[in-house]
Amino acid sequence: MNKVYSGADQAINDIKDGSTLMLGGFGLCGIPENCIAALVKNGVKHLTCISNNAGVDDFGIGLMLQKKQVRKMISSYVGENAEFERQLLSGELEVELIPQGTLATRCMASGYGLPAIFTPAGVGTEVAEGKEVRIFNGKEYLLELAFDADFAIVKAWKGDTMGNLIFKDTARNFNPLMAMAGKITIAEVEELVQPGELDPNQIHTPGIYVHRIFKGTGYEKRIEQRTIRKKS
Amino acid sequence: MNKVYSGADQAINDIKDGSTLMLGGFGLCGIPENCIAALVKNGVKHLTCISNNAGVDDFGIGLMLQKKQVRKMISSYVGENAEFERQLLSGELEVELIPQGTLATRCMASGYGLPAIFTPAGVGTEVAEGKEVRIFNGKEYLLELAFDADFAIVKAWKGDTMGNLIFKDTARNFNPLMAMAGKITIAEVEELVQPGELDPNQIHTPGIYVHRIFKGTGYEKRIEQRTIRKKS
Amino acid sequence: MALDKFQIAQRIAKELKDGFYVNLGIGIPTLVANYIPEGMNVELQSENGLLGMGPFPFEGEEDADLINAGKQTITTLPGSVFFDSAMSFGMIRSGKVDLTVLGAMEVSDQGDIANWKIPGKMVKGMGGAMDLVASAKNIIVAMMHTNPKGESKLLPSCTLPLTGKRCVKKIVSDLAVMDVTDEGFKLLERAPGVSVEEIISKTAGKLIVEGEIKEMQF
Amino acid sequence: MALDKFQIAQRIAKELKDGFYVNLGIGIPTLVANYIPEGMNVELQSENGLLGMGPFPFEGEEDADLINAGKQTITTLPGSVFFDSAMSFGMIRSGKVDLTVLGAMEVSDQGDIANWKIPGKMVKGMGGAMDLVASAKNIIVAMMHTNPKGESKLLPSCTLPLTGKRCVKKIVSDLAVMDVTDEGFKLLERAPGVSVEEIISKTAGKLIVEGEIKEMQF
Repeated sequence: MNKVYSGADQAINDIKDGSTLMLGGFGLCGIPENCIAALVKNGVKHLTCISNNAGVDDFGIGLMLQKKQVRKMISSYVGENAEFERQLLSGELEVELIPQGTLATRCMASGYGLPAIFTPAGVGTEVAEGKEVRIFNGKEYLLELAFDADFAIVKAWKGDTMGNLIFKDTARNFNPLMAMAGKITIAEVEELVQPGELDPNQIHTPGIYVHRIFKGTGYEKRIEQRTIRKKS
Repeated sequence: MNKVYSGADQAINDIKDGSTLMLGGFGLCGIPENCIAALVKNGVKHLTCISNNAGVDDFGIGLMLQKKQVRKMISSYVGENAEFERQLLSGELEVELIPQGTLATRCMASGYGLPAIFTPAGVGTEVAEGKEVRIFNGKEYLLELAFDADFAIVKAWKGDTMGNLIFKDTARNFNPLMAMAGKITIAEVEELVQPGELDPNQIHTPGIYVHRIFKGTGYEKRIEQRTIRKKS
Repeated sequence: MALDKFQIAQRIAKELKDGFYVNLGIGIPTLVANYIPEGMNVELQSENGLLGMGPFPFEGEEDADLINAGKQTITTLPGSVFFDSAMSFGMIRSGKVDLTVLGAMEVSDQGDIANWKIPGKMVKGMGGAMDLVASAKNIIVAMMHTNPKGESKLLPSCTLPLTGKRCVKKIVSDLAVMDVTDEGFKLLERAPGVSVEEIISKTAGKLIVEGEIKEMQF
Repeated sequence: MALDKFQIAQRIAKELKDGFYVNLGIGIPTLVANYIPEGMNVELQSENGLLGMGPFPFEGEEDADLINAGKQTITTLPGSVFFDSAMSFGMIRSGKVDLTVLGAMEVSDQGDIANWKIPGKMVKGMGGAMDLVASAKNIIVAMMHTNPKGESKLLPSCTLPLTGKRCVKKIVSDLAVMDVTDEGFKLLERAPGVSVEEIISKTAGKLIVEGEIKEMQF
């Protein structure tokens, strides 16, 4: 059972038009750059993308938007993207906005075999429209369903050939949650090692959740908001 | 805000008769030995203990049973304990049996602010009696409520003075889940270090969940089933 | 002749496929690990929080922090992972574990299973069994066909309190291999030297016998 | 004189207590970090997965893998922890974060808050704001008392789509400090040199003024 793929082109090769994809990352931090580039090259269309953000005009999922590959975005925040706005206003693109914690927890619920969660986020707002409200201990909660995707595409720091993954710093974000929610999960990693090289106590995503893994190359890791302080 | 306590006696000092305690561990693996010894010494009574198992006759929670400190056990498996059986049959002790995955997930739900979960475990069995059954995608699930405890008492491998915890091997088990579910969480650790000494990528329980921490001593780490193979 | 427990385990091992993640219960199921074909990649999950379980340790190398769900000292293999009990049952409930093998006191021809409680006896608890049977995609039961009194353990309906409903997919007993279908137990194979008539006579639940029933191959 | 944004942040910092875990929103709330009293232990949570956030990095030390919820490059302090987004909102929902500070477009005298959407304008999304306001034990809103047209942002009820209902506990504006009570906004302090009359005239929602209203101390 070989999970190791030669690269992004091979790993995403069977993704078909109309598929639902989860893409890890928060802003441009921890996004699967190699797979996004391969998807843009491959040209697959009518995608539903579940990702906390939609990239910027010329990076991240923004690159897929430029090529009009995305039919629907499911996100918590989609600012910083003029092409996104244009497509949304023209009706080419559909968007569904979900509170960030709800988005994260619905992914995790899928990987934990929990069909639904109750969350207070959105109670009394338009997010609650059409949803079941239930009171526990005097507080209102919305019923939100777990969600999975045809493919979850994540970026890790280190991985082994059995699919075990370790993430770095805040590049972890949605990646381990989406990794658990993919019918097929594809992981690109900065460093690919042999089984036994990662400390079994320190693995964030067990390989049982990961179906394909490859060593990514040429990470640009673009910074969205470069904030610094002066040395005094 | 000092979370560091001198030892188990001080850390458990304000636990009152009738309290509900969660105790980490699976069998005798990863149990908070120091706190259990301090509870036995302290003599606090009428406790409700939530723990996957009830120890053996002369170790773990078994020591508290000997002193008749426990009114009710909430566990998934309570074998290997003759005194337990005697108290149960005599009506001195009450027991509530919960499927192991349900027990674990109800603790986690508390730490994740999820008031309830849906699980298929126990559907169609006596565990389902009186519980709401709900169908998602054609499959039946039971509604089970999150649960917390007055005190969660856990054992970690390493911890820092801010309460961040790292567990070792299968001694992790219920410990990080219960750590999230305590109104007050007490952690005993084999090694207590200063902030910054633990890798922030590798912490299992963030200190925000931990209220008290101390360096335990004299760990016996008794083995329940010593199984070995011969060198050939 | 009826199989012994090692042969039952050996026959079950033939159901393994390369790349499978497998949870083996206590008793006969544990023995299945000894018959994983050479070169086949099968990862063992232990529900107390380990993927990649290895054999028992050599004497003197036992580690109290490293046990399986049967509380036995064990070892790990390269690529193993530790996790907490919630994630462990998370991967079980979400169907990531390909195969679960466990023992049973009784199985019904509807696929119900009873293996945790005998009325009138001290109840030790269900442990992880109810989670496992309610969640697994594929459950094989390893069991003796009859109890020590010679009574069938494959019944029209279970007499003992259930562990799970309509969940068992396949049974490997000391006498036979059977699928559990919508119509009842379907006899697939018989133990070497055991007659179809003996299997019929020892199966109280509905048993479907169609065509020639071959002997098990090992 | 009305406070500037730095003074608002400075006043909010007086609400911090030793040992607090705090989530600071984008904008004025972020500035609160600059006024944490010397020697007080306050841990900053960033909902993208970090506890123990430090100041911005020195030039040349930025790390693309280390950002806050505003996507700004940051640093960590000793004892920091990284976690995934589900655990991050888990600690928020379970009330482990002691204080949340965020901005608002409008607040009602019932404690409703609107800060994510303006009808007719491109909607960028609520990000984590709905989770934060629905979950936090203690929410302080940092805001200007009026909009650029001089209209009150403290209303009998919000006109914009809500982010959360009955959740705001306290407001620190450029003019005043107010609690949100069951009876409406309760004036606690006024900005130095700002009259109670001015605050009353710029508050459209119900404002309770009892006794002498002192000037804020810094």
